[in-house]
Amino acid sequence: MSKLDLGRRRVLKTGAIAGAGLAMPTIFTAQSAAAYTNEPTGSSVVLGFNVPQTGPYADEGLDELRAYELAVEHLNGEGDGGMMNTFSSKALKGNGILGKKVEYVTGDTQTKSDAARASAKSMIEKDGAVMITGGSSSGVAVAVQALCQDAGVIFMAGLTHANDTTGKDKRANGFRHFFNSYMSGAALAPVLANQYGTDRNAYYLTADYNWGYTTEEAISSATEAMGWNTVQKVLTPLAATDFSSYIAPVLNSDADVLVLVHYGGNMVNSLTNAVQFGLRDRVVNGKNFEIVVPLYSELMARGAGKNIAGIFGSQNWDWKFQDEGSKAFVQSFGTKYGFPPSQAAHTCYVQTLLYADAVERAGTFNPCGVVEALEGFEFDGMGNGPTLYRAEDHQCFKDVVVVKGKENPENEFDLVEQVEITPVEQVTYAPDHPQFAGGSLGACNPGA
Amino acid sequence: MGILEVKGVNKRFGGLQALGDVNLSVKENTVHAIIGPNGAGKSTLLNCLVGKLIPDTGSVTFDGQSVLGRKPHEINQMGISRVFQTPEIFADLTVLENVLIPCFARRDGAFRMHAIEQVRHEAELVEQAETMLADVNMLGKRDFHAGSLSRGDKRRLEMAMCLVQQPRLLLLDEPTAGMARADTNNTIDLLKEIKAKRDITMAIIEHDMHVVFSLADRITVLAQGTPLVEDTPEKIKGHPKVREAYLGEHQ
Amino acid sequence: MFGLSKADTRLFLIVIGLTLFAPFILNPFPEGSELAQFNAGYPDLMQRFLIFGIFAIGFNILFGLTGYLSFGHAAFLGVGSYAGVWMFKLLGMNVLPAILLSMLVAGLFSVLVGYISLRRSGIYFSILTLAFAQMSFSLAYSVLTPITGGETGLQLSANDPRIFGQSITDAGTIPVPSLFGLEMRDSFQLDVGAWLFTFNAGYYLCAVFMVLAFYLSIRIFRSPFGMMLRAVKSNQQRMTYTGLNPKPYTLAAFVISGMYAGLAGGLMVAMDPLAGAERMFWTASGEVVLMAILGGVGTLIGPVLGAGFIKYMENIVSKINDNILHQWFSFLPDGLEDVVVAIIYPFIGKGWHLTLGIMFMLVVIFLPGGLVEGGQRIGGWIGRRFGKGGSSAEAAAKPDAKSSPAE
Amino acid sequence: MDAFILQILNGLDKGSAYALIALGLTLIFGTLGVVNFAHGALFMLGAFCAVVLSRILSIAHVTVDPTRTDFLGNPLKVSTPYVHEWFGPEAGQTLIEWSVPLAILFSIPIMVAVGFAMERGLIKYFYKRPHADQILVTFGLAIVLQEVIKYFFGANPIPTPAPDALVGSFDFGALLGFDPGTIIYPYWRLIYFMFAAAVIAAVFAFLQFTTFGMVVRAGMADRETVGLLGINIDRRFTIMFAIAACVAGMAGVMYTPINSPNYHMGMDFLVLSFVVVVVGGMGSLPGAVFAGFLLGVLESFASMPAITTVIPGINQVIIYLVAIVILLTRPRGLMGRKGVMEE
Repeated sequence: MSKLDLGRRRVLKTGAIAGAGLAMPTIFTAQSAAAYTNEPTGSSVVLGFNVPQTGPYADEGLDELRAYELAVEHLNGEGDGGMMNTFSSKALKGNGILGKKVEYVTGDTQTKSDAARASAKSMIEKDGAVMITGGSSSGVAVAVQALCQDAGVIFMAGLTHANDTTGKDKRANGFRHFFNSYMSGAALAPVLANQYGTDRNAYYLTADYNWGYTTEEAISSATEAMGWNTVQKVLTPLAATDFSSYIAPVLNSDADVLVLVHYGGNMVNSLTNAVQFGLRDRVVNGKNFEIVVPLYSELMARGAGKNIAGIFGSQNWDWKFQDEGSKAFVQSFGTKYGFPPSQAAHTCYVQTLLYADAVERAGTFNPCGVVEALEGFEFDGMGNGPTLYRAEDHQCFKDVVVVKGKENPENEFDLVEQVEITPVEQVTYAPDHPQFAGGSLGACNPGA
Repeated sequence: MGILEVKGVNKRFGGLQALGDVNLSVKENTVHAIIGPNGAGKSTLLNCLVGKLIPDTGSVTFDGQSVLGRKPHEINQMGISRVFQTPEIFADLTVLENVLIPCFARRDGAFRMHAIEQVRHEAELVEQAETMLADVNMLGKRDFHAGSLSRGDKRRLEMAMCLVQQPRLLLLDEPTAGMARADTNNTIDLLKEIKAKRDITMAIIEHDMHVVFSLADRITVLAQGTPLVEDTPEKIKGHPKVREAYLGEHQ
Repeated sequence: MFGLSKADTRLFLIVIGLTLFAPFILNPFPEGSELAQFNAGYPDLMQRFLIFGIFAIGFNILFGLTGYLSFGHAAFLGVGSYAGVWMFKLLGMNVLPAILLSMLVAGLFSVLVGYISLRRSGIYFSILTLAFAQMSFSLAYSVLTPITGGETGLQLSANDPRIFGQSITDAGTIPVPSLFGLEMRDSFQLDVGAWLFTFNAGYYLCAVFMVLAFYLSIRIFRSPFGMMLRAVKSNQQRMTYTGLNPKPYTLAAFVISGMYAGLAGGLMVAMDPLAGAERMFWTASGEVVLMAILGGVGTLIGPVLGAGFIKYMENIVSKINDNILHQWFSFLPDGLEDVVVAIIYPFIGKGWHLTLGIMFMLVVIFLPGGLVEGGQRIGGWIGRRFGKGGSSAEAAAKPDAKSSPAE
Repeated sequence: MDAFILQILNGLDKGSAYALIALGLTLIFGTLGVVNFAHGALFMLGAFCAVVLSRILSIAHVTVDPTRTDFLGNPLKVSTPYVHEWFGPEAGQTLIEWSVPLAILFSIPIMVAVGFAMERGLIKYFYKRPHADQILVTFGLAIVLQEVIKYFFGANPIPTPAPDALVGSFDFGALLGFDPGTIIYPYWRLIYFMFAAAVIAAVFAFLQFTTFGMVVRAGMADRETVGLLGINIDRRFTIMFAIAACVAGMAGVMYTPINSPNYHMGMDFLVLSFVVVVVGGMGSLPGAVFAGFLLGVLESFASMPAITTVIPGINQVIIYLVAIVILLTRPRGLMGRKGVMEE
């Protein structure tokens, strides 16, 4: 296992002061000393990887962490370089960022907004992190994004799918590469209409929190536009583990499609329960009953086992993509860890490279410079085809892939097959789209 | 007119008549014992006096005021203190604190939010409590944990806690139950001493004839929930009905 | 001094000293040294120590004195936080009104919950409080999203009215909480040789509240009211037959501790203006129970130590990753290094829960009185070993050694 | 009406899980006077017995198939479970499929051993300690157990399906004269309910009709007296603890096909099962069982769309609301005894 020398930064950072300081304590306010928060003064720069390490999303968090470690390796010129070789921007040279060696600190979000903020704060206040990234839920992403805005560091969101992250809760210092609820809806609806027909009655079971609300709205409005009818929307508690009492009423409705707006453990359980109740074998109104899961999580889908076979959903990325970027990333990730990466790992890896690249191009770690470099940035070679970081809301626009659970998986990582790639034009929306209204980016905040 | 008047009290538990038409009058400044075989309704009667139970019919007045419908702590504030069969004390507190609490209760009533004042600054009450402890020969143990005391000391402490309130009526619920003869005698002496030192009315519920006859001025015999006779100890001793209902069975 | 006994005054002065100099005490290791990982002297964690200390002190007034084990105390903290953020949104960014309203709202909520829950005792009481807290959490996370922000938490936005302040600063950012212009995040740093100490305005505001809260708690412990509360715990039957009504005493204790929780919630949002629903989840209520028990139930300083211990684990141990381990043990030969790291690895970083669980068990098995007992034992051992004079330095570093038990 | 029947079935099913966990909890409360926060962890350990057994049955030997490649382009490693080789692929596969029912047998000795070790090694030292200490130590133990499981099995749910023969659902609609397909219920959930009923009946019969049970019940009522009679109640309590652990463990095993087990499933159940026990009344076994089913059924009804549209969020809070109402109207829960855990 390769090692990264983490301790040196602090030695170098304070080494110069130490000599003078011994004789006479120097007192200064942090605000006036630096041009922006945590300006790296030594030969290294610290990034903060804030992922869930305990709680239900711990495995997803660990996969994100693996991707971050890989990205740091590549940035520092170790390993095979991964996507740096396929990335359309060639600013990165494998000598760290702006010549400074990349070091990192890790923290545990516990998938709680409070804990995530505490962890991010310690990275900023104690470890001098100049960028925070990670997370695997929208609640955490929004909370940490707001914190980074206040503190004056950049936030590169990890896995977050709710519209709010780049909608009503968007912030100038925050960026999201992952796709969102609206895109899932826009990508899925035509495919569903194509597969299942336009005369369908959909029943929604929705996780009773923000992500659930925005995703339900996105899917229902997109499918209704295709002619589907929404029979019922039922909110299910986050803490629910047994969904039988929510599935049973579906049997008594005239719905012929069940949309499970659930993620993670909720998704595993609700899907398993739905299949137990024989919904897949049902015929309603002369049509086969179908189940849809708008957002796939491969790690969790593994928990649902065979139940996911044939079920439609959307994904940000899948390791079986055959473009050069994806192949390079899967190769170096697989070589290092022995199994293919998840979409969470992918988005985190890409976000890290994008940040590093933006810093190189801006020539500074100053958040305002980075924001400027990322806004409107167009790139390719990162696994999703040509992609735009839109200036208006800091959301990446790229093709969205519609997948379905594989009928006969070859191994435990072979979960889904690609059904269709919805081109970026179809999933693009106006920045002031009603599903995203109500927020403003504000100005970039360099802190200090 | 006694300080405690019980008139026509009835109490049923389901089909069981626990108390049937109980009349009782406890004269001020006397020791009044209530005796009777097991199940005679002694405890039920006591619980009716202190507010734990409410009689179905009848009246209980203390010093001319009805106690019925009042909560135990209100009845205590009227001037009735109670000693339990097994000493009920604050086992986690020190001996001094045990006696201080009734001092506060007497001065401040059932509730007062004195969260900022300090206990040790209440010199007057502390002195009062210490005097009381000295009175029952426990001043030397003032800082002991009450829970660590011997059973006899616990009984003394409980008495001290009751007496420091200067109650007008002290109810004693089998104060010597389960005690060895020596302890029983000590308790009798303690009660005699207490009685000698102050004007106080006592109502004792007791099983032990020895205790009753050493202390009581008047005795009421309860049988099957009804008072059988009420008289002086001397007369009770020879009363045929009593022998039949109580003493006969007791041999 | 301060109307306290000599021992209490000494304890109080030690607590003042520790909070005042915490930025030094918590940063014992020079910047850049291998052990700097264990430094806890950065503003966020120091604030958390104090805030959760306040929370635990308040909880201890209820649990430690009356014995009523509330399993839903986090609800008051959460409600207080929401009230605080709403003050920021509606009125302005001054922290004082927010903190005061937090206490008030938490107090009112605890009157309601306490009035109902205190009709029962023992585990029935615990479950009633748990039920109220869980309902608060569930509703705040879902149905009440318009008021609470739901999953993402209630946060400030540029569109808030802020009648007595600006909605948005001239620089285009959302204003930050401040005390009459002194921003809570303002810090100044002191470089002394290799050491770097951070003094944060928000921390010292918390410190003021914490010292006041601790002082009030000493006063309550030593007051007739405190004695009555211990009487409630000891023997309610005797209490009623002594002419005292336990109900208002317990309710008062419940509300006081609810307001402490509200104060903690208010300070939390004053330091970081976002209120998440998770802080009302049952695990958060359980955490404060654990803090109190771990530190020493019914002791003055115990809950603060318990709070500090758990927060330290959560924030410091969880951040140690395998790279850091490798670096620590890099002096060992390669093979041995890997073995050592492999042994320690499960207990740090993502395994911090495991360490926490083990620590809970060890403390409760070997130190029935909690950390305070541990401190007393160490203090006693040192006292025996080195005689009386030698213990003062150690005692200053270990405040628990000096703590006096409740009685 | 059909919806109503379905929700009763669902409620009974949820109730079975609650009742089984609560039964063990209340046994431990009642007999040992211990607040066991690790009881949920025992349920989780049981579930992982099923996972472990299926892993054991799936132990495979690995061969390299040079004709195929894995995702990195290296030769594919193919693993064949030994049971396939020993019993032939079909019988072997069936054996693996049946790992959950088999795990019942597998889990009994394990859970008894775990319960025994827990009681002898830890819990017995806490009989005389305050409830607060019991909470702290058992909570600590619960964390340790679940972190150990997480260390070996990860945080994600692990699919443990029921045997193919038991997958599918039963159509009550046709049986009861409703439209077919309106009241269908999964076989495994029916099995779970019947299993729970059988276990509950067995525990009750054991306590009711054996001398052992009689002594334990007497011990629950008055521990000291029984101790004075010279009966070694401690040893019996150890056995009771092992039984409680075993009940929780078997409940966990049987639960795995309903929801894929993960390391924190015990904690998810812990709070609810405490509520169930307390609503049922401390120290009352029938109370715990009855409250389990009652809350299960009410929870199911509260999640019907007809009700959630009228009172939004009622499905989130119904259990707690009911708990509050019951505890306020019945001071000691449904069937609690006076003085148990009231201090």
